[in-house]
Amino acid sequence: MAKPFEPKITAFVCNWCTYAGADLTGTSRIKYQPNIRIIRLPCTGRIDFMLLQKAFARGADGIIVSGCHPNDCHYSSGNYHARRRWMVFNDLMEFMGVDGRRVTFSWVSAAEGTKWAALVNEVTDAVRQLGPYTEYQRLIGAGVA
Amino acid sequence: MATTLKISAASLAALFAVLGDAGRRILGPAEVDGRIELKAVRTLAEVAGDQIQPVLSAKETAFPRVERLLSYRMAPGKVELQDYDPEVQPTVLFGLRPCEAAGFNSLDAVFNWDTRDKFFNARREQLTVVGLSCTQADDACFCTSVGGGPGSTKGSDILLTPLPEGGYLAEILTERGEALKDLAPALFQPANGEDKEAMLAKVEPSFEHQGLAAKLPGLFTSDIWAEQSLRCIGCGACAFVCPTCVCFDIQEEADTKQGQRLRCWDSCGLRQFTLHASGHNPRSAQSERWRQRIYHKFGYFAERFGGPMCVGCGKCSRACPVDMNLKEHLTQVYEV
Amino acid sequence: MSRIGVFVCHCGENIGSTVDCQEVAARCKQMPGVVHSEDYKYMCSDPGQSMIKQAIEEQGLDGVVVAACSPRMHEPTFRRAVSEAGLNPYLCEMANLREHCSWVHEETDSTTDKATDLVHLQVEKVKRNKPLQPIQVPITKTALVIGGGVAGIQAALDIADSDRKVILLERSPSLGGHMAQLSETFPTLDCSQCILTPKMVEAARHPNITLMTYSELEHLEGFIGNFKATIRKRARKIDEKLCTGCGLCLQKCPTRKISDGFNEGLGMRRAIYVPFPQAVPNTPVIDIQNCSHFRKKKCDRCVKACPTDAIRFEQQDEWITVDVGAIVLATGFKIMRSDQFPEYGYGAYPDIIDGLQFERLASASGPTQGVIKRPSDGKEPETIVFLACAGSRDAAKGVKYCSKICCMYTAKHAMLYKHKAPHGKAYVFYMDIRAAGKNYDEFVRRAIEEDGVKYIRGRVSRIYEEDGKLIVKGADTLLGGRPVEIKADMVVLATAVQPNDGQIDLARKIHVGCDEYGFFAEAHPKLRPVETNTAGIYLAGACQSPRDIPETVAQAGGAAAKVVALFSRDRLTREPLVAEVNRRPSPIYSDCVGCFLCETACPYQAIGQETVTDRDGKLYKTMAKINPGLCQGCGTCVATCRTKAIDLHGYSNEQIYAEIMSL
Amino acid sequence: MEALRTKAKELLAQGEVQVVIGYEAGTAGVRRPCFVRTAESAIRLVWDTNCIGNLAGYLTRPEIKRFGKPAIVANNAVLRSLLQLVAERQLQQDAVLALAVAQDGVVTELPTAQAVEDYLAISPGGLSAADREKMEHLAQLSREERWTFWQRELERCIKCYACRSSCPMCYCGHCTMDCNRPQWVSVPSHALGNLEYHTVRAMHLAGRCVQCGECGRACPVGIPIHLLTCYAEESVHRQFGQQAGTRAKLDYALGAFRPDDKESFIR
Repeated sequence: MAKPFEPKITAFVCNWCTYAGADLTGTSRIKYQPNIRIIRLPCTGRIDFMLLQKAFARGADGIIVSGCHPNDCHYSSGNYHARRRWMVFNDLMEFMGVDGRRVTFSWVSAAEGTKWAALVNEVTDAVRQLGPYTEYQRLIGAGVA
Repeated sequence: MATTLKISAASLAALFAVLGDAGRRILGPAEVDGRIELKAVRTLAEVAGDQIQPVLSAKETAFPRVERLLSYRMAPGKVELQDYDPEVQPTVLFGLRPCEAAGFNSLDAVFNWDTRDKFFNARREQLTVVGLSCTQADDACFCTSVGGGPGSTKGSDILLTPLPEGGYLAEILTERGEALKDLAPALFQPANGEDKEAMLAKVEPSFEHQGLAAKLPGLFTSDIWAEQSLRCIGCGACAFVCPTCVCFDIQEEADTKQGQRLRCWDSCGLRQFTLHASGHNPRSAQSERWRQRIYHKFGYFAERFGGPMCVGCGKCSRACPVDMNLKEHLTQVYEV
Repeated sequence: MSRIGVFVCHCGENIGSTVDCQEVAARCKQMPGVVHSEDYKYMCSDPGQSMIKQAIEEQGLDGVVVAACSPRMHEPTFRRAVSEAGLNPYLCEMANLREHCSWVHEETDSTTDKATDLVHLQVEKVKRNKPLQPIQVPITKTALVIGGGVAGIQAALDIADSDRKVILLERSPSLGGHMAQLSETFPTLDCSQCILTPKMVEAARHPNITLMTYSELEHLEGFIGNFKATIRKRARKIDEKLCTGCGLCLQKCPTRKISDGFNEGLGMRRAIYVPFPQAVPNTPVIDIQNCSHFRKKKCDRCVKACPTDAIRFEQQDEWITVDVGAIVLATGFKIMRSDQFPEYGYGAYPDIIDGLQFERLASASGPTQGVIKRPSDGKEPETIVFLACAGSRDAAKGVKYCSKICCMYTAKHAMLYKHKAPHGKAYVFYMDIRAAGKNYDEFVRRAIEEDGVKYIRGRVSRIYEEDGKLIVKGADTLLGGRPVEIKADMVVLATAVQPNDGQIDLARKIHVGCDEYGFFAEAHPKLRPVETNTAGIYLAGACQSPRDIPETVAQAGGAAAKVVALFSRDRLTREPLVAEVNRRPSPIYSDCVGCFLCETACPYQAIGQETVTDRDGKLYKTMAKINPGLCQGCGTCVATCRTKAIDLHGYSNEQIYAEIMSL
Repeated sequence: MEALRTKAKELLAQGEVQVVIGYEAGTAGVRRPCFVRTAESAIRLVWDTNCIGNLAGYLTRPEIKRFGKPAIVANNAVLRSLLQLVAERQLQQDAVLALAVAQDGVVTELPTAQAVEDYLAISPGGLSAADREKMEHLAQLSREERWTFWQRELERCIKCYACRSSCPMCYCGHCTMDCNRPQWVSVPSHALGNLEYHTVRAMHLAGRCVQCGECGRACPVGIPIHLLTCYAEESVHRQFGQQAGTRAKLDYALGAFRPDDKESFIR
């Protein structure tokens, strides 16, 4: 029997809030599903939209992008710049027909270990429900003779 | 071996069905959303009639824009290589203009020059070119200046030429053409001295290509290249639509454990084409890249293979965003 | 080919119980570039660290991945260990198998699979790590203290006494802050001015302190050790050098009826004024909003009165730029005003006052010379109701926190009143009595037991006026919620302590964070309480959260100690995880095209410009240049840069790309 | 047209500019760029409704810069590009003399970026009605239909980079597409490479695109790629208010922020 589908979730998080928040989830021993792989960056300001694009190209079924709440950025405004970038990127993805349900943006602070666990579980469940992102994954290798 | 036959429109339509039954894929110029593209067709009716030619050339059928050459997998201490053999369906290229058909001669020359290119030939060997003579031409056309013509048989396995009374003159030019004809010999009739020229488009020669080639060595430092290329924006459209341009780039798409090697079209018009890793670029100005394009096509290639690497199809001129009309430019050079 | 070593830690049972560490180590051996992989019970222990060092030496490793706890925990430990073995510390990365894996997942194959992936990610990253050298920056050994209340004064004095220069900045015309307004201080009831004014004078006279009052920080750029502060010195319209502080001008000024801010609106001052008699400096200020000279273009009585010709109507604000190496924020607090309370009449009743107003009424130097009088009619009240927690711990008011000082000063207020009017009645409504501090609870007990202040546990639902009395309606929750009604002559609200006006703007100007209420955020609530997240900027006093005087003074000393410790070195060493604009051989020089779109995206103004000239000195190219001293390594510019000319050390494009590709 | 030729002739004769960038008659009625360097050859210049190409890309090309100070025959797209190039420090304030030609052929000399700004304030250009209609039509489709639409379009892309080469804002010497360490965007013109390329291009033009549509016109295979960059620009305009090519002072929406920027998708 084929193995049931398990989504591949890639997360891009900032070091100071969400990474620390995920640490707190661990310290608090709150359980969540193991599908997620976290890539640590200093700040959401560092998260180039090309990272997201590349994650899909590697077959991610879902992506989480998370950092400090507005006003809490360790670098004072990196997250505000990131927010604008996402506002445009999100809009453009929608226009190009990329499935917006596959990307979740969120703010998780260093104190929100519980929120992190809930977020990961919600996203994992939602993406499992959606199934593999075949629409995008079909592109991999397509157009090569 | 060339034999000249005739085929009626109805028989030609019937030939499509025969080809389909024989497992041949047929590619022909057809309309898609108002554009003429070379695409898979099943019937003659699908083939677009009143048109000069598609934007892209048919070279893609033998030299695709992106093709896999090999793949590999890495394990500790070793690399497993896997060769790739393209699987190609026998294909009939129907309705290629004589210029485009002639383009295959250039491609054949390059890909079999010092080494036989496995990938190109695997695809090329499956192609049968059924040319269709031109009954119209536009301001970009200059086949007659580069040794071709609206009814030229170069590169075609069969050349069809429309006749005033309907039907086509069918010149069976090669063994491949013969083999195609033999799938349904009854559809062809013997020719009866029809005038091939009757419906052919008139394309006045603008220059003479041997003369042009002879001029080039003396013009290397001429200002003409800078002057002509001023408006050139340095994209690769001309090379990519060209039926004879063969330059390619090798790309490696890999992750940490495996990868594949791809061959992709490239163009001497692009700045990065000659950019060295050091940052030095031997052809740093657009004028040098433009000159290279002309020298390669009409000088170096001609020296090596005896004729220009250009069929005068005018695709580059039509595709150019800034109207770099090649006929016009070559005429200028010729007249210097 | 890289030579990477992987070290998988069991962390006792912490990782080992849900992740098959041995299996992870075995799988890592299969990863391209990994030449050494082993697991151990406690990698951070001495033997664990020795294993790493030994492997580096024996195997000639050029990169190390320690798969253990969070890098936020032990990254410094392992980087040190690696450098002790002769490898650049930045060639070591950690895979977070504990907080991000073993502690959050059950023991299943997929947990071990995830652990392997997490290590793989770091293996691919570390292959692309570059050896980095710490950045050395010089230090300007002058401190800027913003705020001239007790916190700022104390911090300035402590720094100055360590023989370092200090610029003490105060936005009002005088030092002193809120403490100067207080009457007596708990729990000892010593006179606030008596203990504060000597410090004010000392600060003003200290040879190492440059006092700048009536001045504000306008702009800050730079970074730890190297700030450049632009200060706006507002025009007093007085030549400070000539003024002797004789006060003759004050007496002649005809504009008298201006509400006096120092007395919390309970008194009047003139258009030329000194906030209070003991002000430091004792130089007056002309209030141009109210001065007749400026309003009506006439009146020059002060000019005529001045014996030293010190009045300067034409004087303009000045902008002064100073170089400083460290900054102490001591900007204090404000209190919520009584007009914020609909249930207490929105400030309509003049005899409902706030705590600071009561301080002025009780102060011997206040508008009533220390006699408690009602603002409405000047009568001495016979019954006063004090309400603690007015606004504090009240989510509806946006103040969820405890203002901390109210329990104590309310007890003090009630006590002071009882001392002044022994036959008067004092009631205190409270939620809880929070009197944790040395001699604090004893103080409250004294108010209740010795001075007869009546404490009622409960909240006041409404206050309204009836027959010249304030009817206070509340409930006594200790008696089962029994309704209580008191006819009072005066009500004192212990209103919530809030961040000062303009604090968020200041935070933005100097790039420090604020909490949800607008108080400055400390770098760590427990371990770095006097530092901000911006290196070189420290905190003192109530600008961080509500504090009483002893705490404020202690924290000011702490902040001063941090500054002095910083100034004890000649150069500063910083983590080299900064962004850099790439260089290429000529004729390209850099991939930067000089569009400078990154410039405004940088939160630290770290991006400047650099010009490239050819051999003949002709301008060839203008491109961005990042000041490694200013850059804090957020990487916002990297994401903004279209040509990818900017990269971030430690989180480079190649590193992140490789991480994604490993998944 | 005569006014333009006269003006060009005069400017060149007096040495006020060394080159006039304009349009000349090309193959079969096409109007193509030309570079007039002598008063006598000003006769080559033409101006009519077919002069729709955006010539501003030439302002940053070394081959053209070499001639000296340029005047440029300017439609609105050229003017907006010029302002954006000044804002992005690719041109000096007064490095270019813009010759704005009105419908009736009247030529207005705009010697500085400020003059261009003032001129544009009166007659701003923008997205064409046809493009807006196409964009709105796409917006009304379902998400899946839009995906299919773009996949079908992008399938034809051969990565000739005519779009990039024709764009006046694509002046970067080293484009993201050319980055190979790491290779953020797949080079081959396969499905993934094409999607990545056009997404990156649109994102890089968000807040910078002057909506001239030149990329769409340049595309030899007829992909309406300008809709992508125009959409990204519209998105910036709608959400943050800035509009590329309207001010000579840099006001890059993605290099700025407001603490209260409103979005509805971040959890």
